[in-house]
Amino acid sequence: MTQLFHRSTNTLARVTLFGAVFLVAGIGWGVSALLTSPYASGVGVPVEQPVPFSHKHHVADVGLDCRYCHTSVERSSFAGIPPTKTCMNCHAQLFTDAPMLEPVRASYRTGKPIPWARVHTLADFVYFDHSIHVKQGIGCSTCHGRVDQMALIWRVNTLFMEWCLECHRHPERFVRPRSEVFNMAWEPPADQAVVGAKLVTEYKIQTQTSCSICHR
Amino acid sequence: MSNGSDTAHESLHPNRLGQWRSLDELAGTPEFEALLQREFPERAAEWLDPVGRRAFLQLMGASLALAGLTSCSSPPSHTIVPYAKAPEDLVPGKPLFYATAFAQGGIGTGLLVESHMGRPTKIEGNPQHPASLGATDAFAQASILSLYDPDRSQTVTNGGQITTWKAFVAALTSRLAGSSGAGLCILTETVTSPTLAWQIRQLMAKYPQATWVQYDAISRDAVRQGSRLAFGEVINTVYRVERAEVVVTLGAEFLAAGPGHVRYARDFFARRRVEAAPLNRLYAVDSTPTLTGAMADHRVTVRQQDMEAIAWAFAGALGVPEAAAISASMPQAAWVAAAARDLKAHQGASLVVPGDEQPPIVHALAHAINRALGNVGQTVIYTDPIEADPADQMASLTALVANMRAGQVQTLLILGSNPVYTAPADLRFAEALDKVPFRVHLSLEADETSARCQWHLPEAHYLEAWGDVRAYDGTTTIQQPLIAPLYDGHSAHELLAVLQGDGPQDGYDIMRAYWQTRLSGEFERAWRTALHDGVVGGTALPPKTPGWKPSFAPAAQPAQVFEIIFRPDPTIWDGRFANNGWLQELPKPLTKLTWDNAALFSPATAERLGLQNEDVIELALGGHSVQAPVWILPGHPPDSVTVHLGYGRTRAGRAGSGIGFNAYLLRKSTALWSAGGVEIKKTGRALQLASTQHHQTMQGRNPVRVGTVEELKKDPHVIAEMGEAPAKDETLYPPVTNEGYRWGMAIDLGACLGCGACVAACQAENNSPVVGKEQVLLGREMHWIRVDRYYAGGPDAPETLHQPLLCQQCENAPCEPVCPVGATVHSQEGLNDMVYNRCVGTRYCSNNCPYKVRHFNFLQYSSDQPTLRLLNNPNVTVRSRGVMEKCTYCVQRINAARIRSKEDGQPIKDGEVVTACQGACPSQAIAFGNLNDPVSKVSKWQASARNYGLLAELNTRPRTTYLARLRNPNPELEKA
Amino acid sequence: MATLHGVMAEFDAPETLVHAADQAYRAGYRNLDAYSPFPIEGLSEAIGFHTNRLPLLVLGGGLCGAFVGFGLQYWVSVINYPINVGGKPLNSWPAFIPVTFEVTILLAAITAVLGMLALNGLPMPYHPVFNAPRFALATRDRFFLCIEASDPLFDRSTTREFLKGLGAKEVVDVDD
Amino acid sequence: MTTTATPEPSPVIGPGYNYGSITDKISLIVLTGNTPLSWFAGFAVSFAMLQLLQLAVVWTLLFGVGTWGINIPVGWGFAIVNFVWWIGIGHAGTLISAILLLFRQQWRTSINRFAEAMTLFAVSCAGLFPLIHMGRPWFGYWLFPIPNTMGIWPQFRSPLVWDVFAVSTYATVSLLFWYVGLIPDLGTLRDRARHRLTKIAYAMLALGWRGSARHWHRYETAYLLLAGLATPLVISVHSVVSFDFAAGIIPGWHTTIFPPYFVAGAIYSGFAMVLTLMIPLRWLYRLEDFITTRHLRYMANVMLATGLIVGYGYVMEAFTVWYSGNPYESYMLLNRLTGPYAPAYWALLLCNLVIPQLLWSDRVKACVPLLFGISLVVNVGMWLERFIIVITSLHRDFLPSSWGMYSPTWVDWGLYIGTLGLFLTLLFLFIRVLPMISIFEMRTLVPTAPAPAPAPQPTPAAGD
Repeated sequence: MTQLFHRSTNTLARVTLFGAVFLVAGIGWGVSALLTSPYASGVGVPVEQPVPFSHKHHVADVGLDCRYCHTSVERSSFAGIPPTKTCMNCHAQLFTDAPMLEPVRASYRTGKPIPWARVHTLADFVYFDHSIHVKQGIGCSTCHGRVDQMALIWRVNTLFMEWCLECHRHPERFVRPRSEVFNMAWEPPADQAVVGAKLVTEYKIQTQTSCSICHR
Repeated sequence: MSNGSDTAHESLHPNRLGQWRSLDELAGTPEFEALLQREFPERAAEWLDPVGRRAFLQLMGASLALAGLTSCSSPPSHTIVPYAKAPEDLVPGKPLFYATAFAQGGIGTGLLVESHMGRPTKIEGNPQHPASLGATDAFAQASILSLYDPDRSQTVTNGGQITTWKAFVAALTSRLAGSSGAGLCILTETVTSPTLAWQIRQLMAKYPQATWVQYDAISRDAVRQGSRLAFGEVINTVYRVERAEVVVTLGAEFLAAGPGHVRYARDFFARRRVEAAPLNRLYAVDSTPTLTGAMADHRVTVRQQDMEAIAWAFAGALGVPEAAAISASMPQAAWVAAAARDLKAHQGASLVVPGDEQPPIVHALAHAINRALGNVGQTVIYTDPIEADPADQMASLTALVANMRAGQVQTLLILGSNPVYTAPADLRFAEALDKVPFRVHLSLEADETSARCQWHLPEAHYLEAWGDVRAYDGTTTIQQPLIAPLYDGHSAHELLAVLQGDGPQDGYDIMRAYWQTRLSGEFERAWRTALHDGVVGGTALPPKTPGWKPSFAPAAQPAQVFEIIFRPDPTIWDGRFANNGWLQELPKPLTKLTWDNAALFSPATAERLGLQNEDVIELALGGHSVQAPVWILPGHPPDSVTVHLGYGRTRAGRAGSGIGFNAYLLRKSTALWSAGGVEIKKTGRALQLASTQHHQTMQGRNPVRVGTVEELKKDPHVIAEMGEAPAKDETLYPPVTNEGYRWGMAIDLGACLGCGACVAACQAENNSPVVGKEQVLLGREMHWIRVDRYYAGGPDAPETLHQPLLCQQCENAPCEPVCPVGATVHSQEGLNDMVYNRCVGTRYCSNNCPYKVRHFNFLQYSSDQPTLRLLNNPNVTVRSRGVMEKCTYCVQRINAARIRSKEDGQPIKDGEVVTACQGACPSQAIAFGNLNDPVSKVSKWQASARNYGLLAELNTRPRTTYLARLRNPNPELEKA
Repeated sequence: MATLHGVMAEFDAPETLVHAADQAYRAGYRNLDAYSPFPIEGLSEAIGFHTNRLPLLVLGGGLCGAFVGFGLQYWVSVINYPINVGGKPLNSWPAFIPVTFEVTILLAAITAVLGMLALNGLPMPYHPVFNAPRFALATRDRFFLCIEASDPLFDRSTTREFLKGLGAKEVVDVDD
Repeated sequence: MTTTATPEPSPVIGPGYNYGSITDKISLIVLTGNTPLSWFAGFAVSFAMLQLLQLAVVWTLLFGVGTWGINIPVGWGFAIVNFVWWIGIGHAGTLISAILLLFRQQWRTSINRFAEAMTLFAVSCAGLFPLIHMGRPWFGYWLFPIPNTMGIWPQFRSPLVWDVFAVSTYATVSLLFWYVGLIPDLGTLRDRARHRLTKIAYAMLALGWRGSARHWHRYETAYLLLAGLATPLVISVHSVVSFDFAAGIIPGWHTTIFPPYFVAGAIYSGFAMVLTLMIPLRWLYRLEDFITTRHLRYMANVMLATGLIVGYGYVMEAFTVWYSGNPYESYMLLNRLTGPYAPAYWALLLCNLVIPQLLWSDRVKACVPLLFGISLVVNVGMWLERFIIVITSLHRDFLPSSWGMYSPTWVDWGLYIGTLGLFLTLLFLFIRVLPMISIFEMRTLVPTAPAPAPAPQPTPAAGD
């Protein structure tokens, strides 16, 4: 009988078998990496807008409060996108001929709204309510990040369900005094564990992990 | 539901939002885009794209199968469009409520309509309106679907050619220029609208020779004639049911249909609870099964032609002078005597109610009996008629047809009604119509009548137009639009304004013009209050005491012939709702049929004639004949057949055309409600009927428990002992407790009429799809709440029992442990959550549900039809193919209330969360609330001796419990 | 000419092979192996192979499976996302038995197979014995005994003689 | 076990065979140059049926399970019936290989390889149904414990999750068991194949098997261990399948007797299927000497025994109903006996209970065509049993108002016939490219010649 294979095939065979394990593992890792990457979550990807509106300028420099534009954030599930009218309140006087603002003026003239690109969006079957979160001491920056430092807005959080659950399971880690809700610069104090727990009891916050809280 | 907006009466008025004129313009406007973008972010394009529109019932929607519910959120993909100039009163994401009214047969029921971002989405009753008190019927609930019906006519047409309103106005005005109205006729439905009547009177002044004819297919002529026989004038009768301790109905369906039935049901059943002793007692004489009769403590069935004799017998027994000579000799004599004795024993607190479809003489006798019993002023209130002109409609229609045939009608304006389809066959209305040179038809759909008229004008739906209407007691409501007309529609008011020429042309201005002088106090305030409250104060008609001028006498006994009985269809009425999928698929309360009407026979008669269910027979009467499928209905009188009007439409739309048979073809102008001598021939064919319930008896397992007052008095445990429920502590598991709220529901079977308002309300609130006849035949209907109907006792005189069945929210839910992905689990407040987006569709939960209240999207049922999407409740996920769904106690309402309560730091009050079914229920048979609160209504109900859990022996521990049906029989008759 | 792997004797009956292997072992040969078309009672003992660690490995695999199986379910249902399912306790251990059992079996079985292959040094597509001309018959009806050159007592000629003496049909050199 | 103490009329292998001839005869079926026409014919038919499966599956995925006959209340239809039926058939293989091995039943040798292959194919047919019967099959992976961004996991109390684990474990272990059994034979094929490519193909699969004594030793240990593991596994799998029903509360499902009676039923149908396939094959490939009438008789005995256990199951169901006096249970039985699906129930009793009683007679067992017929009947009967369990229990449960009927559509039938096609196609491919009988184990059955006299002690001095 003649040998079918060369001596080296022994090593080859074992290497292949052994390698297969790592190959499978590698693929699995790759897929999960992709699914959690900015490509899927949009985290850290600045979104172009029809008008180069800078939150940084309006919040940090001008010092506008979030609620000046997002009027219904305390009353409704929907924070509200300002009508062009709101822009014109100031820009009827300021930078009245800045070419950058032409789209805004045009919108005001024609009544055709500005089609802003949406940054934070959830699937149709997820029901999020801004008003109650704000009421219960969850600050804007907790979810939206330091908007006052973003020229263009991007997602700082994945908005994955597991991300929501973090806070719904441990509100004490994220809750802040109601007075600080709209404070962009707020950072959890060193003793957040203590303070948070106190606030949770004070604001009667429950850990809401029932499905129907967000899905119906 | 509280009226969410105090200052939002007219934010939708065209003058305030000028750009909201027609849909086409609207679709271009940023406001509307914004609105769409918010509710259907990625679907706006389809709205603007006309070819994107699909068939009403899209059963093979693979297109959407992979869309809809997916598993995770995606990066920013679409734009969001704000307002350029935001409307007042509108907080994005918060619904507003507007008061208006729904009219049927010209008689109104007050509503509060929920509106999301300018889209009316849900109808509730108006608690301040006497005919509603917060409840509605199925028609009102479903009427919102007609608003968005993609088959509604959308353009003015002339001879089939698309043209414009302007062109019509020009044509009409030129035609009538300088005319005295000779040959001009206006054909309307019953008019109670003060403004419309005012406009017509003005027209009559301008065109003295013009004529005005009213015609309703379901007319109340007999009622009016009856009161003429009794009083020599037309009198409107209002019942104070809550004062009646003994009620006798003569073929009356007064709890489930007709003027004020929603209110009557509430008042009647308020006296059916053990708490509210003494209970009232209901005797029913039925010539065809009625829901009212099904609730009776004692019910007899008589053939229609014997109804008069029964009425005389009652009259005789109760000393009505005109009936002194009468001695009852019919088989039911003993029964009548007993009932009569009971009535006598409750003089002034009793009530005899004749059915609207009964002959005038029965009405006259009822008046006489109530008078003899001293009920007038107590349980029976007489007022002036609510109709603007209480004419004899059939007579005037007959005259009109004669004139048309004689060529004396030159211009005919038909407002709303559909006479070509609904007019009695013997009038041959259609061919007479052809003789009229200038025919105009204003209607929601381009229907049978439109097809016979040169001019068809799209009518504005009542949710798009200004108007006013009176309720059963005269109370007037000003109807305000919730949305600008989707399809360039106009109201009857606006059409008449065109005839009038000068004066206001716009619905809003017409209304204000009429009411300007008629509202008490400073006009703007009064106007706003009237709009806000949904009732115009002080418009209820005052009681009056008409003179007693009887002009009737016993007639000869008619020969016994096989008779046919005509009735409006329980869900599509006279046919106007034929294209309304919700009402088509709403099971008819007694037959449980959907999508069809049938010829109803009693079991005995069917057997004698050798008829089976679904056999197709030919019904012939007076030279006309129709082919109809047979349905055997226990409790139907012998030797008669009942057919429901409203089916067999030819131009109703994609959902309503070509289904059922047209019973109008057998109807004679001289015999509107019943006729003798119908011939029945078998055809040998059969037609499958889509019934939602195939087994009518309880098979010895009493899901519906019934007890009499006496039994309950003797032994409070009698109900509980009808089944064996394991004790709470009989378990090896650690007990599950719900801190805070513990939601639960209780349903009073003694108060459930089986009308189906809850089903329609649930469908509207929860975006339930319509699946079509084929799917219903397969057993795939999607109603989250269904009303089971069982028969007990013999087939000819059975006891009819109704049981609404929705998710029982079991504490030991059998559906939950079997779900492999945890798509149905318990919430912290003890709800049996159903997570649509997690469901993979194994259907194991449904198999394991002993109540079978789960429903599965076997195909792509949810419609992607753009207008129908506007109807969706944005707070409830639209379910896609392959997903299980079920009742969640309207968890979206619970969540809204919880958020509200947390924001104002107040716990949710009892009655703050009202489920859709509970809110709609006319008889208040449903209680919902927090079981941790011992004083909540539901806790009290569940503590009642009548309380029991359905299939509790399975230890499912249902959160929804039932209160046993309560009977209050007359001991005298019970013995027999 | 490549180096020598050993000398191989061919027998035509299982009994003769066993006897020969036995003799060779008694004669002090240690690096030897026997080849047969089917397992033969006592052959491996004859060439002095007794120890077998496989069962222990499988036991280990099984235990590991049991732990992982139950651990996963406990963690998911009690620790990670505790939620009320049909009023059952969070740790519904009776309901966790089936999965635990299946995982146990799975890991044990996989260990058994992989362990066997690993200990046997398989896959090994190339092996010197395949150089023996008639070795193909080892998977049909012939029985071979091979004494390897690496054996201290190995001496090409004497070993050949020794094997012939055991009733071998034929003795050949096997190149490495 | 079921081996009766009757004197053996024939051995487990025909006379006159030696290691060589056995090897040649079996390996030649695979290595032959000219494939029998009958093989092509059979393969063509099966492949055609397989296309029907494709159509039905695509149709289902495109339009949804609504194209099936299922509804509310009957949420499960043919899909689950077929699933249970196929899984049941899949039980014969492991049972024969593992349990009979532990019981040292020599006669298993000539049928275990084939039965194991059959198991694999049956399980792959079965595995198809749980996947496509889902409303949204593209989320099927949610039933597996895969870490995900939703932070949620399968619900481990659900029998369906148990199924996932049981069936996938069963498939894996059966595959391993089958492959391990194949390795020495692959070696044989490698050494016997003439064409170089064929040689290399078999060589790679054989992993360089060379029949070393050490290898055999570990090999046998591993094989025995696998058998020891597979035995409880095979019992567990159909028990778990039975839990799908037993864990439900539906009358007709909620029964403690289900696990044993499902396992027995599985073996019953498994053996029936082995017979159904073996009888034509042994005739086709002239294997009467390896698969003797004794094999057939033993398999018949196993069928008879398990059939009786199943019958006992039916009787006990009825008894429990009567003894419990539960109205829902009583109605369930009444409905089976007299309801709209009664014909199916009576047919089931005829197929599974009455006809197999013929197997008491040795004459019947000796008559191969009759045996073949009976095995077919049992296959049908076992399918009907699952139909009865799934459909009649669901279509009338607790509330009369929710009762309904079930009738299959062409898609349902297409899936059933289609999986038969898949099964047969795989089977034909198997018998063409792999030895359908374990060669090396057959060799051990060769009656051993009296041991030859020990060869004379060699003396280093004396040479020849």
